[in-house]
Parts: sequence; C-alpha cells; structure tokens
Amino acid sequence: MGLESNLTGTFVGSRLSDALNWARKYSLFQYPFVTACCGMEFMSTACSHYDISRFGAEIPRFSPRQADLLFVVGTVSHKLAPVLRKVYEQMCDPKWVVAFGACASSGGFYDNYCTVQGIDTIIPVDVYIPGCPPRPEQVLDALMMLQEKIQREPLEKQA
Amino acid sequence: MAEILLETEDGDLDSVPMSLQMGPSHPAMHGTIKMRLKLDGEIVSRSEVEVGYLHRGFEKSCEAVTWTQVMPFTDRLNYVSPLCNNVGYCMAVEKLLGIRATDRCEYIRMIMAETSRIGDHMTSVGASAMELGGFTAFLYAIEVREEIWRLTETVTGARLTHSYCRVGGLKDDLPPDFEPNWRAIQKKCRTLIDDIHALLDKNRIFLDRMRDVGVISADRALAFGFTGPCLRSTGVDYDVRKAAPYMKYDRMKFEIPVGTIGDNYDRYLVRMEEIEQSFSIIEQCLKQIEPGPINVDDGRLVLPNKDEVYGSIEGTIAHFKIIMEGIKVPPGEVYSYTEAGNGELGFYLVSNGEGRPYKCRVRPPCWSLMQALPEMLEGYQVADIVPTFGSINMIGGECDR
Amino acid sequence: MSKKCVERLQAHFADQILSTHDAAGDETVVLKRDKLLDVLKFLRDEADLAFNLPVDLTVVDWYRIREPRFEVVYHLYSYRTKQRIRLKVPVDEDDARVPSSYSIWPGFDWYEREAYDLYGVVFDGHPNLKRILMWEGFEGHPLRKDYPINKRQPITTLLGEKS
Amino acid sequence: MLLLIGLTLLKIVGIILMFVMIVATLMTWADRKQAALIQDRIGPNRANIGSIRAAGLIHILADALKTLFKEDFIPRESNSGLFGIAPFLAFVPALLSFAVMPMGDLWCPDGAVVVKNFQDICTAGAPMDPFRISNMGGGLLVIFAIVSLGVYGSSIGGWASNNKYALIGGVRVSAQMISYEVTMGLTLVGLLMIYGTIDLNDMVRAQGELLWGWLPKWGIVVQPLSFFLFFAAAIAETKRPPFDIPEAESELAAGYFVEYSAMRFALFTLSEYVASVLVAMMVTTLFLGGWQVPYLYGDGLHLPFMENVVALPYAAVKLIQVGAFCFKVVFLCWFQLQIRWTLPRFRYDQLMRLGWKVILPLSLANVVITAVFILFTAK
Repeated sequence: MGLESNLTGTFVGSRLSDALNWARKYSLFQYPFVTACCGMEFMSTACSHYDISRFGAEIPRFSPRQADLLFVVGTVSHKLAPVLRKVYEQMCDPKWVVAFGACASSGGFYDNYCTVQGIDTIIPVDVYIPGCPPRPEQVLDALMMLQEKIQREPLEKQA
Repeated sequence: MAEILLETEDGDLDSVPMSLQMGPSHPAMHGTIKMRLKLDGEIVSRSEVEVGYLHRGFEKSCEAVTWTQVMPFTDRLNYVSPLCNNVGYCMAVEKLLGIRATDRCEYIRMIMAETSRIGDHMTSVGASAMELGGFTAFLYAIEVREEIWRLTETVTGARLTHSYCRVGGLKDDLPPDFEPNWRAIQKKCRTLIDDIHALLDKNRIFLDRMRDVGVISADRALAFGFTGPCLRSTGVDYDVRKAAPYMKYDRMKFEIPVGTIGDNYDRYLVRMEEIEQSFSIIEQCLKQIEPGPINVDDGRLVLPNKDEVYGSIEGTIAHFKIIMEGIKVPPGEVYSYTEAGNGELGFYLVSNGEGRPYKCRVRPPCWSLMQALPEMLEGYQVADIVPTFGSINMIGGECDR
Repeated sequence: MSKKCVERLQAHFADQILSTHDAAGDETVVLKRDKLLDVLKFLRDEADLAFNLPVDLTVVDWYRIREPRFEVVYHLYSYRTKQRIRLKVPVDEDDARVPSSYSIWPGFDWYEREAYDLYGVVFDGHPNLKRILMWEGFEGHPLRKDYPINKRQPITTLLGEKS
Repeated sequence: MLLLIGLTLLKIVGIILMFVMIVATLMTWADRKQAALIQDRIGPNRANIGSIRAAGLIHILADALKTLFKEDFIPRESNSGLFGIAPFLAFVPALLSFAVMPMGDLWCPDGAVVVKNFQDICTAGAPMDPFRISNMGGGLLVIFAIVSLGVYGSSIGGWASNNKYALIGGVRVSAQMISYEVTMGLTLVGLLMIYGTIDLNDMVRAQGELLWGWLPKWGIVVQPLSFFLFFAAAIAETKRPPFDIPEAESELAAGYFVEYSAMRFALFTLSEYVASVLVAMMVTTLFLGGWQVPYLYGDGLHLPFMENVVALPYAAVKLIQVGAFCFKVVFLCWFQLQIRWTLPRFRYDQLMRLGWKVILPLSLANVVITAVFILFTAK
C-alpha cells in the first residue's frame, strides 16, 4: 500500500506487521488445486477426523482472487502446468503455495515424459509436504509450519 | 450448431450461443477435465470433453520396472479403490504365469477389494452430494471411508496407496484382530450410512436434481463400452463378479442391483445398494475363510523369509534375483478383467519372457464413461453438469493414467 | 467358450484370418486389415455373436522385434452370449493406418484417439482424430518403444523466465 | 433539531452497528461452528489473543484484518467504475432497510396505561420512538423498495467483471431476486388485510392481542401458510444456500463475485449475512410478534385465566421486549444456518418453478382465503 516502506524498521511498523501476520495466518482461504491421489487425503484432512477448520483454513474459495493459500494437491503434468501457473498469477497478494505430496514437490516416482518434476519449476513454493500421499497429520503439520512462516514475514514483503 | 441455435421458431428473437470453458481447475471438474460448452441460455447445447491433464505415463513407467514394481503404479490408477486395482493386476500376472493364488489369499483379496469398493462408492456418493451443495452428507461419507481406511491401514500399512498384493500372494496376512475390528467399524459405518440415506434419499431437492438428469439408455451405454455401476443403472445386470466369477465370488451370495432408466438417481441408488452387497460379501468371506498359507509355494515368485535371506546363501541369492531382475514371466499375452469400483478393470499384459512387462495396458472403466459425457449432458442445464459428472465418478488417475 | 465365434469367423472370413490362438484361454484372431470393418460389423450384428460391448482397443509396438511393427488389439465382449474375443491387426510402421471402428461402436472413439496419440497409428474415417492425452504440439508418440521415457517437452518454465 | 439528529445518529449506531453488524459478523462465525457441529467436527478455534481463544470467535477478527489488507484487484478488462461501486450498491441497501425496523415499542416518558386491547397509551406527553431509527409511515413498503435495490449491486458486479461465470451469476441474481420479490410481497398481503396497516410497529402492536383470551395473535398463528411461504421466499432473496444459485460454488466457482477480492468480496459476502439478519428481523416482526412477549404488557404479566397482574416496572418491560426481539432474531439467524447445512442446492429452473408455480399460487390462494374469512367474520 506504499506505506510499508516508510514504516519498515520502526516500532509501529513491526507491531503492525505482527498484527497483520497474526491475522493472515489464522485466516487462510485456500484454493484447492486438486488433481490426483493426494486429493483423497486432502478430503480426509478436511473431514471430521482431522478437521483442518480448527486452524481457520477450511474455507475453499474456488476463485483465485479470493484465496490466500494455493494447495497444489497431486501430480502436475506438463499439459496442466500452464493452468497452474495461470491460477497462481491470478491470485491476489499476499499468497502462499503448499506443494502437497511427493508429486507436487518433486514429480514423485513419475520420472517420465509427461510429468512436471516438482511444481517449484513453475511457481514458488512455501511449504513442501512429503509423502505419497501424505497423511493428514503431515498436512496439518505443514499448515502449522506455514503459519509460523507467515508470522515471521517482514512488513516490506507484504505489498 | 451455431446456425441452428440462431434460428428460433418465429424467427424474430435471436439468441447467440455462449461458449464457456469449464476447467481444468474448476470445483466440479476434479481438476483434470476441461469442458468446452456451447450454452443456449442455461441449456448446454453442445459440449466437448478434454482429458489428459493427469496423464502420468502409467504404461511407459510400467515398462521400465519389474513385474512386482508395477504394483505402486496400479495403486495410483483408481486411487479411490486402490486394492481393486492391486487385485486386478496380480490376477492378470498370475493368469499369464498360469498359477492360482491360495484359498486364504483369495479370500483376503476379496475382503480387501470389497472394503475398497465401499470406500470408492462412499467417496463417489459423497462427492456428488457435495457438488450439489450438500456438504454434510459428503463429510459423513468421508467419515465412513476414514473408518475403513483406518482398518486397511492395520492390514496393509498404508491408508491409501497400499501395494498390498504380490504376484502369487500378499504382503502380509490379516492381523489377528481384524474380524472384531471390522465388526466394530461396520457398526459405525452403518449408522453413518443411515444418516446419509436420511439426508438424501427422500430429499426433495436432491431428488429433483438427480432424477431424470444425465439419462442414458442401455443400448447406448453398451455401445459406449459402459461397465460397472453406470451400466447397471441402465438396467443391464453386467457385473464381472457374476458374469465371470473370479477368485471365490462363485461361492458368494449377492445381488446385482440394477437401475431402471440410467439417470443420476439410479446411479446413486445402485452405488448405495452395492455398498450393502459388499458388506454382505465381506461377512460371507469372514465366515468361509480358513487358516492356510497366503503365498503360493514357488521360490521363483515369492520372496523368501527374512530369516532365510539373512541366514542362508540360497535365500540371499533368491531374494537378490527377484528384487533385481524381477520375476520371470513366460512370453505371451493375456487380458484379465475384474470388477473395480467403476466397472470392468482390464489388464492387457504382454510379456517377452523378461523380468519387466513388455506392455502393461490397463483398460480403465472411466475412459468409456467419460466419452459418453457430452451425450449425457446435451439438452440439460449448466447446473446438471455437476451431478452427472459426479455420478460418473471420473477418477483422473484411472482415466488419464 | 468363445471357440465357437472363432470358428464362425473362420467359416466366413477365411481369407482375412492370418492365424488364431488361445493363450491362457483368451481366444485370439489375427486379422488382415483389408476387410476389418466387415469383420467387426459381422461380429456385432450376428445374433449368435452379438459383440455389443467394446471393451478395449490398444496397440502393441514390436519395435525391432517383429515385423510388421505395430499390432492393433481389440477386445470385445458380448453381453448377451457372454463371450469374449481378441482381435489383432498387424500394421507396418510406414503404413500405420487402420479403418476406424467408430461407426460400429462409438465406444472406441476415445480409444482410437488414444492409440493415435500415444502410438501414432492413424484410424481412417475417425471423425475427430486428434491428440487426447498429450497436448497439441507434442512431438512424437510417447508410448513407442523408441521414445525415451524421460524426454520432456515442457510448456511452462520457471516463473519469471518467459518461455 | 440538533438533538433530533444526534438522537437518530445514536440510534443508527445502536441498531445498525451494535446489533445488525455484530449479529451479521457473528453469523460468519456461527456458520462455521454450526457446520462443524452438524458434521461432528470442532470448527475454528486456534486464533488467539494471548491465551484467549473464545471458541474461535477471534477468527472473525483475523478474517477481517486479513481481508482489509489483501490486494484489491480490479481486472483490466472490467468496467472499473461499475466494478468498484457494485459491492457498495449491494451492501448499502441491505443496511438501509433496517431504518424502519422497530426493535421495541414506543416509549412513554411520563408513564403509560394499558388499555383494553393490551396496548399502552401514554398518560401524558407524546410517545417517543427510541427503538427504531425512523418512524416514517409505510415501513413495510420502504423495506420492499430498498431491498429491491440490492439486486443492482449483484447484477452490475456480475456484468462489470467481464467474466462469463460472473455474467451467468449476475443474470441469475436478477432473475432470482426479482421473481422472489413478487412472491414475497404477495405472501404478506393476507397479513396486511388482517392487521390493516403497513406500519411495522402498528403491526407488532396488533400482534399483542389475544385470541380467545389466551392465544397471542401472532402472524404465525393467523397466517401459518404465509409464514412458511414468506420465510422460504425471503431466504431465497438472501441468496444463501440452498438458494445460492447465483454463486453456486460447484458450477460457477463463485458466481457474480468471482473476480472480486479483498474488501469488495467481503462486502458481498457480508451483505448476504446482513440480508439474513434482515430476513430474521422481518419474520420476527411480521410473524413472531416482534418485540412482543406473550402476556407481557406495559404494566406487567397478564397471564391468561388469572385475574391479577404480575406487576413489573415499565422500563423493565420495555427492556425485556427489546431483549425478546433480539433473541427471536438470533434464533432465526441460527435456524437459517441449520437449513443451510442440511439441504443441497436448487437448480436454477427449479428455483424459478418453486417461486412462480408453487409459492406464488399458494400465496394468492392464501389471500383469497383470508379475504373470505375476514368478510365473514366482519359480519
């Protein structure tokens, strides 16, 4: 908003950034970019046994404009890559990306002609979740790690 | 098509068709389907389905690994019912080898495949409910699945991608407390399923959305190569488990639920009824199963005990040979088919006598279902795409491979 | 069980049949390409055959192992007579063309497109023969044995570097 | 004059900010918690200030703060002027209609007596009206007039986004809201005939009368059919599930506000919640006796079949009545959430059919029956 550059480093600036980061980490509206097997575990994470909503991250917004957190769940093929990139670009700042599962993180064991070897070759990633597919506990752990990361973010990054 | 749409009956009111692209990243398209729609108002006048967004090179990957290592790839075909795929693949390789698994192994495979089927149908039903806005029914369904997954985890060690079967046997026997656990879970699932029935079956809105939507006739369904619940919803009682009983299905008493007109509601009912049948099959299996070996007695196929591997030179060599070179499968070709969650899951295997498959083709039931989608949508509304697509239960991994 | 239909085929299309076998109980008929559509139509329309369920269509690539290089494989099932049959049509690499069975079973529509996409076998008379699993602009046919498994053709590269 | 303006401002703050906005915001929390309850979950509970978690209430604060500082995006291809103004066009009318809602009865500064038909009349001086912002005549019509303005915000937003999904959503909004306004209006005609007024406070006062000496003459008692029809039509008017066809998440992604981000998106969603509160208030006022508590009148409890009056101070009675009104509104808000998490979504044409072919004819029949009834009883 233009204000950040003047406030960086000051007391007000750091308090403001703390408050903002606090709000952001507890209000992660997610855009589920679900493609493959991991989607099943993604459903499980949302369901009653694990309940991702406890962290305030249960609201899916299928419009990228309204989402803060891009969950890339499952294998991304080269055919799908431009779509993922476009969705990422359509998201409004601030935004974060979670690579859910081995395929999204690294291509998994699909080392072949059609699979993108990790979505970090296309878009920046904040948290990687290993596992094929990861257990819901891992997903919740990743979410908490992301929350920690958000809390530490400096003000000038939050344009 | 556009020209036809422009002409109205009295010719004075023009309507220009709108083209709309749905997906691949769209809440109802499972992330892997793109649909190009021609809309006349809210009516879908033409649609074109594009798949392939989840093509992961299943076949090419299988050609690069040994026969046993294909197993993890099969898990990820229909990832909603992975054990059905495991079983299907193992039976194909065994058919090529000309062997048959032991009795106990076959019973366990059946039990596990049926639990997987329950999970699959629950997911499908739940997802269609969710896409209609009935989020609560969806979560109940996922709870059922979660219970079942917890049980399968005690058996296979994994929640979703089990890789439980082996050529000629299984990874492990059932744990000793499987039966009481199953009974406890069955009870829980029963109440949840009753809740789902109560939420949906007689729900006026649900009925209106599902009845007479996405109708396909039996003849067209057959011509499109439909199998599984979608074919049965049209009234054709084709179920591989009855038509060509494999494993011990010939000893089971179960019904094939069939629909009448092949609309979404029929597909929903068929799936819900199949869940009941699966419960009954598991019950019968648990009654009939007897102690015994789970692996065939063939050192060329089955890994030796860990004791032998570490304690004797023969064991080490056998282990090494099977792991490094893979089991040897005689040259030939075979098509083996089983009833998976979505219908006939066929494996067409070609071997040239080496440790790796020369060709490992899977016949995905979704593939046939998906190509009929434009026909099932034509003339219905935009909103009808959602339940129709949901009731087909397209699984990206299986469809695009 | 499906011995009968092989005999029926032999009686009707003796000149079209190259060979038959039944490995592992799967009845297989290897056919010439010339009158393929007639054979398929016959299989569908005869009352005692009635193969009304198109099960599977795929291609086997015998690269440097066998000539001709490709084999188009059909699997059919009859709901009424409960029979199954496998048909194989060998085609050369230079002339990898087969008449499309779309008009007989619409269910083979996507199977043929897939075979075209992944193996490069052309199905003559198919109304919409274009790539289905791979994207437009993909070069080569990935399931051919001479296509390296990890030869990639990325469309999108890292954010920031415009490709 | 200044005093009057100051008083009105105070009432605006009191009613709209203190009550409506708080209930609407709480509804976002209740929505999530209610969903969790129905679905055997816990629901949001992690956000904290210090060690206070307040059962997830703090999440509202986090959501608000985050939304405030999110990038406000205006698509290049959109009509930026209309795009920017649309959320306010949706939000402001939703708030305006609270101006005529009576949260409590008139206040007599110099004491009051209860007359025979159970209404208080001031003993001296003019009655004041502290519990509603404006007492312009014809409150019901004002509400209808203002509510129908709300459709502009949504459909302009849908059109200005230059997005096909938004456009379909916008078109659906206008169709849905316009048709349901007709039905909503017609369902109330019977009520108007019975109470013979369109002033909301007068209507509530009329509901204080007793039938056969014990049954309060609430709208739901005298017009039960109309109650259900109106409630259904009014929920449809709010575009909340199961009538959320304009934003149908699974078909249209987010419908008419698919391109909106940050505060503008929040305004759209908030205006839906505000509309829910409005529906709750209208139903309360028209059918559930408004601020009336059965048998409670200006001087105390007049229990049926009992001679003596349980006396209560005048101020306490008024306070209880305002409290009762708030309670009824909150209950109805919760009830809407319960419906939302139980039912699947309608299809567009089914919704239209419900509006035009079911609710409309039924409400017409209701009018006729009421008219006949009144005609005969009047003799």
